[in-house]
Amino acid sequence: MAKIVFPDHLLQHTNGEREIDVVAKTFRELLIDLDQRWPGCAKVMGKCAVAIDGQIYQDAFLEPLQADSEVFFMQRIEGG
Amino acid sequence: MNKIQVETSINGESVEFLCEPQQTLLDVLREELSRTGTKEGCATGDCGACSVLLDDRLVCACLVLGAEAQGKEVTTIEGIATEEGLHPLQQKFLEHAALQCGICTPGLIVASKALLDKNPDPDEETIRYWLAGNLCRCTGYDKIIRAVQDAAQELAHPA
Amino acid sequence: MAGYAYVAPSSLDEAVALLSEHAGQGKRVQILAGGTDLLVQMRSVDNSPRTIVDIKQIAETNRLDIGARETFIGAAIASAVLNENADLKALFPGLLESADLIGSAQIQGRASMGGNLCNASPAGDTIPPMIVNAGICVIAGSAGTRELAVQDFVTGVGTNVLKDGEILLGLKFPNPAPRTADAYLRFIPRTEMDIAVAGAAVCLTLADDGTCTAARVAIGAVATTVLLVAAAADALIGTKVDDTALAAAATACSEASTPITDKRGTVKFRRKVVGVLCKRAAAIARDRASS
Amino acid sequence: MAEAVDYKYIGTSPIRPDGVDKVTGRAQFGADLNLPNMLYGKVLRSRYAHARIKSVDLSGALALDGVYAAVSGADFPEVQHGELGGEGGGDVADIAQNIMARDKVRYHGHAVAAVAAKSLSIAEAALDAIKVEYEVLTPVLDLDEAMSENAVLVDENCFTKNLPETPDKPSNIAAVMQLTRGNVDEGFAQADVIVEGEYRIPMAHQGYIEPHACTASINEAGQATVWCCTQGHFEFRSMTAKVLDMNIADLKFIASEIGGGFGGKTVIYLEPLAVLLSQKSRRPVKMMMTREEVFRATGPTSGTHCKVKVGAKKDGTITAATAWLAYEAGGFAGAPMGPGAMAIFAPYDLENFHIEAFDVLVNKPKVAAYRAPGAPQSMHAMEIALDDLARELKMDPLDLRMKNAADEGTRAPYGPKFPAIGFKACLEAAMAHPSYTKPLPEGAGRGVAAGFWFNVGMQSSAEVHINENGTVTVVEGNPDIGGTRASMCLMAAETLGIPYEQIRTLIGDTESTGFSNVTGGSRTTFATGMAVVQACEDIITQCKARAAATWGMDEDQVEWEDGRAVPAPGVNADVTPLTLAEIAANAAKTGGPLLGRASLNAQGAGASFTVNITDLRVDRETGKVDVLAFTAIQDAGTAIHPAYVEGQMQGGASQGLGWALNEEYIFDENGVMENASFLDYRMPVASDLPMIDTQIIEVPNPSHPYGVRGVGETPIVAPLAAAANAVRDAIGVRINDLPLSPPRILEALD
Repeated sequence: MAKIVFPDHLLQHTNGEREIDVVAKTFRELLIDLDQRWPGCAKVMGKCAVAIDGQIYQDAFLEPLQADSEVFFMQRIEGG
Repeated sequence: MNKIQVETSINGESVEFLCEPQQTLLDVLREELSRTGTKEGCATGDCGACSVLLDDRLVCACLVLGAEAQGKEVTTIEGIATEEGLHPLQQKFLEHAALQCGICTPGLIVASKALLDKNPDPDEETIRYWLAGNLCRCTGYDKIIRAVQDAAQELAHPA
Repeated sequence: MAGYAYVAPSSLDEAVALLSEHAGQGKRVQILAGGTDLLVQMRSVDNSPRTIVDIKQIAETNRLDIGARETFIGAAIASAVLNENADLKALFPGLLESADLIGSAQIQGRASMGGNLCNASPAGDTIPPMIVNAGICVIAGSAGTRELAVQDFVTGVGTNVLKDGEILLGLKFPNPAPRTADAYLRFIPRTEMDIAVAGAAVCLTLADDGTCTAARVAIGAVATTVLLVAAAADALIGTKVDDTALAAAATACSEASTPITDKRGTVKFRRKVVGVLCKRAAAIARDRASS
Repeated sequence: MAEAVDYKYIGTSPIRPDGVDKVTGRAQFGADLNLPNMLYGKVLRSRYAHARIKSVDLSGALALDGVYAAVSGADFPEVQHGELGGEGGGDVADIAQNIMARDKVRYHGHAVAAVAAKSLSIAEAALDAIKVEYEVLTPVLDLDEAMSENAVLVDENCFTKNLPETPDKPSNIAAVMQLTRGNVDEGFAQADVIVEGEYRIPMAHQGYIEPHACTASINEAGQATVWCCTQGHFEFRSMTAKVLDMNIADLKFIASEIGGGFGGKTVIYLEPLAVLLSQKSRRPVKMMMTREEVFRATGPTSGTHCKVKVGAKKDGTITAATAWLAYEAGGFAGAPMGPGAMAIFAPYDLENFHIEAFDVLVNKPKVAAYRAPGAPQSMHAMEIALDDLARELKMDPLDLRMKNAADEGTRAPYGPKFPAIGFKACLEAAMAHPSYTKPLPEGAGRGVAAGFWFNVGMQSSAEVHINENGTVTVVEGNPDIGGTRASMCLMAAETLGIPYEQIRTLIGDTESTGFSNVTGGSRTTFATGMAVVQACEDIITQCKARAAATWGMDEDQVEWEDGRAVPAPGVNADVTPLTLAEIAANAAKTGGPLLGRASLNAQGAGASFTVNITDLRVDRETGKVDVLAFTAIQDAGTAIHPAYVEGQMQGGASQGLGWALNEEYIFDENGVMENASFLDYRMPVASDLPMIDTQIIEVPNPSHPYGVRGVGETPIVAPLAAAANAVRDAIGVRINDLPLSPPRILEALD
C-alpha cells in the first residue's frame, strides 16, 4: 500500500488525518480514492504539487504508484 | 504645441527633426526617429542605459534636450560598429558573455568607448568608477570589467 | 495650454534681455546651465510649462581663466571639462574633486558648478569647497554685474538670491596663498551615484613650521544651507592640525550641524559622520598644504 | 542516467546567436516597437495607499485635443475569484484588480485610470484632467500591526486560508502554512546550546533595468496583437484573456527581447490596458512605465519578519529547530511564504522541526516573484542562527553545516527524500577554497552561508527544423533572458552531433510555436532544454529512417553517430555514411522536410545548493561596508554554457549583496514610497563590487538527459546571510536586520 502524507494546510480536507495508506496504481486512482473518503477534496488536492518517491510533480495525474510508494502533497513552487 | 526644428548629425549622418521644447534627446531618438538602440532605464540620469556621445562628450540622452542637439554631433550605439565590423568592445562583450539580458549593453559600450578613447589603458578601479553610472542588474559587472580590459588590450595591440 | 519654449541666446546681452522681457510679462523662465537637475525636476517634480533659457552658448559662461591672482570659472562649464584642466586641479584640488564626485561620468559631461550652486540643494557637493575657497559669485543683470560671496548666495532649500532677470555668470576664486590647500569629502552609502548624506570641505594655510595660520571649514547636507563653521576653523588655527585639533574640529562640526532624518540618513548619523568627514578632510588638506 | 561525461559542445562557452544584435543596438526590447498611427498610453495612479474610490470622471481627459481613449475600472469585465493566473500571479481576480482598481485602492501607485493620446505630453496632461473622488482610509503598513487582532483591514473579504476551519472573522492574514516533524520540545530538551533571534527585512525590488512596456493593436474583429517584454508570453496571453474576458484565440502575444525580469515580469500590468485602449481608440497603443511607476506599482518581493530558534548538541548535531515566518503580500494575497517555509531548513537533515508561515496583506504594492521567491528572507534568518550557533559551540561554521548537511536519501523538510544532490560537494569545495583558507585581510570580517532552491520543470514545447543545407532552426517559446538561445543551441549540437554554429534558436510567438510556461524558476535550460533534446532525438529517428530507406535497409540497421547516419555495428553494407546535410538535401525524395518536435511537462528538476564566502571591511566611524571578496560555489548539475552559469552566479551574488547592504523600500507614514528612483533605491554600481569568484560544482541531475539543474534562482539566497555574518565577524556585534546600511551599523557600534 502506498503511504500518503498530507501537510497541515490540507488537514481541513482530511478530517485532520496526516497520513493514510492507500492502494492505487496511479495518482489518478489515488485522487479518486481520496475523493470517496473525503468528498470534494480531490478538487483541492489535484491542484497541489506532489512528491512521489522523492520526485516532485507540479501537475501529477497519470504517474504510476508502486505498492511501497511515498506520496507527499506540497505547496506549488514558483520561481523568479 | 510649438515645435522646434533641429538640424543635427547622428552617427555622421545629417538629420533634421521637429521636437517639443521640453522633449529630451532620448525621447527624440527613440520616439521621433525610431533610433531605439539607445535605451531608457530611468530617464533621470541614474542608470546610463541612454548613454550617447554629444560632440564626443559622454552624456545621458535623458538629461539633454532634443533642441540642444542643434549643430552638434550625436553618436549612439548604432554608430559604434563600422564597415569593417564590430568595434573591439562589442566583440569582447560577446566573447566574455558580458551581457545577459542586453538592455544595459548599448549604454555600457558607448560609455566604455568614451573611456578608452581618452584613457587607453585603464586599471580595474578606473573602469569600475567610470562605469558606475551604468547600472547592470544581471551580471554583477565582473564579465563587463574583463571585457573592457580585454578590449583595451586589443586596441593597444591589434591582433 | 501655455506651452514650453526653448531659447539658446548666443550673447550675454541677448540672454539678459530675454530674461528681463519674461520677468516683465510675469512669464516663468528657467536657466539651463547643465541640465542634470533641471531635466529631472521637470520630469519628476514639476512639469509645468516655462521658457528654458540655455546659457551654454554664451562665451562668458564658458570662460575659464586662471589669472595671476584669481581664477574665474564660467557657470556653464561641465564638470568633466574642468577636471581635464591640470592647472585648475593643482590649484583647487578639493573643489575639483567635489565636482568630480557629482554623479557619473555621464552626469559630469553636463553638470556645471554654476548649476550646482543655483540649484541650491543643501547637499550640493561643490558648494562647501566654493565657500572654503572664498568663492565670489559674478551675477549679470540688466543693470550690469554684481558680486556676492558664495556663502551669501543660497537663501534656503532650493532658493537663491538671483532676482528675476539675473544670471550667474561664473565664480571667482582668489588663487591660494603658498602652503594653502583644500579638501572635500562627502559620505554616501555606495561608492558612486548617491546624493551626499553629509559633506565637509576644509581649506587651510600652514606656516613653515606646520602651524595652521588660517582655515575655513564648511559642511553640507546637515542644515537647510551649507554652513561655514567658524568654530571648527578656530579649532584648527594655531595648532599643528594634530589629532587633538582634528577631534576638536570634528566636534565643532557635529555641534554646528542641524540635520534632519530622511530617506538618506538620520539626525544622529549625519551629526556623527559630518565630524568624521571634517577630521579626515582637514588631514588631507594639511598633508596637501605641507607638500 | 546522466554521468559527469566529456561532451563535445556542452561545457563550452561560445558567443550567443543573438549577441551581435544586442551589442549594436538592433535588438528590439519592450519599448522599441513604433507603429504607424500609434498612440501613447499612460496610467493614472492612486495618491493614497488605502482609499475607497467614490467616482472616476474621465470626461476632462476625453475633452482634450489629441486624447483618443480613456478607461477606468468600470470599463473592465467582472472577474471571478478562484482561478490561478499563471506562475507567480496568484488569483486571477486579484490580478485584474491589481492592474486596474475597481472599488478600492490598496497601495500608493495603484492604477485607477488610463488614457491614450497622440503624444506622451498630451497623455500626461490628460491624466491631470481626470477627476477621482476618494474616501481616504488609514493604511496598514507594519507587518506586525497588520497581523494584530484589531488591525484595519486591507480587504474586508479576506478570510485566512489553510486553517482547519475557515475563520468567521476577516483578517489581514490571507493564508498560513505549517510544516512539522518529530517533537521540537524533546529536541530542544536534548540540546546543549540553543540560539534564537528575530530578523526583519524590508521589501526589495527586482530592479531590472528595462521598465515594463508593450504595444497593442486590435482590429475590428476583436483580434489583438500584443508586443511586450515578458518572461512568458503564453501566460501573459492567458492572464490577459481572463482579465478582459477574451478568447485566447483572439490574442497573439509576441515576446520582445526582455531587459531583465528576475521574476518581476511573470505577471501582467500594462497589457490588458493597452488592448482595451486600442479597442476604444481603434489605433495601436504603446505603453511604457517610468522607473518611478516600476517601483511604486510593480511587484517587489516581500518584506519579512522571521523568528528562528535552533538547538544543538556539543558536537554540533542539531536536535531541533523552529521558524516563524511572516511575509508581506502587499495589497493582494500571494506572498512566497510557502517556498520560504519549505526552503529554510532544506540544506539540513533535521529530526525535529516546526515551521509556521503567514501571507499578510499590507497597503503596499502586490509582491511578485523575485529570484528564489521567499527563500532569501527565511534562509537569511537560519544561516545567521547557524553562525551564532557555531560561535557558541566554537566550531567552524562550515563544519557545523557539514555535520548536519542533507545528502542523497535525506528526507527534505517538505516531505520527499532527496535524490543525488550537491550540498556536501559544495561544502567540501568551500572548505578547501583559497577564499576560505587564506588569511583574513587586516580589519576585515569573513562570513559564510548556504543557500538552496528547489527548481521547477513545468511545460515546454520545442520544434527542430532542418534547413535544406542541413543547418538547424530550433523554435521554442521561452523569452531569452540570459543566454538561453545559446544553451538550446549547445544541447541541440550535442544531441545531433553537428557544430554549434550551424544551429539558430528563435523564440516563437504564441501563434507560431507550442505552449511554454514562463522563463522562470530556473526551468528554461532544464525543461525547455529537455524538449529541445527530445525534438532533436525525433529528428535523429527520422534521419535514421531516411538513411535506411536510401540504403534499402531496415531502420534498426542504422545508427546515428557524430552527426551522421551509419550502418549499425555488425551490419555488413558498403555504404557511405550520410551527414545531416546530405539527408536534408535529399529530403524531397525521402518524405519531405525534416521537422522534429517535442512537448512535455518536465519532471525531476534537481535541487540546487550553494555556499558563499565573503570578506568585508567596515569603516567603524561611518558604518560603511566595503566588499573585498566574494566567492560563490554552486551545484549546477551540468553547466551547459559555463560562462552564462557563472553569469547567473555573479548576478545573483550582486543582487543579494545589494539587498544585504543598501536596498530597501522606504515608506512614509502615509504609505508613500520615498525612494522610488535608482538614485535612492541603491542597487550596486560597478565600483561597489569586487570581481565575483565562482566555482561550479557538477553533480548531474539524474532526471535530465545532460544532467542539468536550474542555476538562476539559488545564487541570490546565500549572500544576505553571508554578508551579515561577515559584518558580525568584522565588528563583533550581531545585526539581525537588513539592510546593513551605514546608519544601522553605526547604531550597532554605539
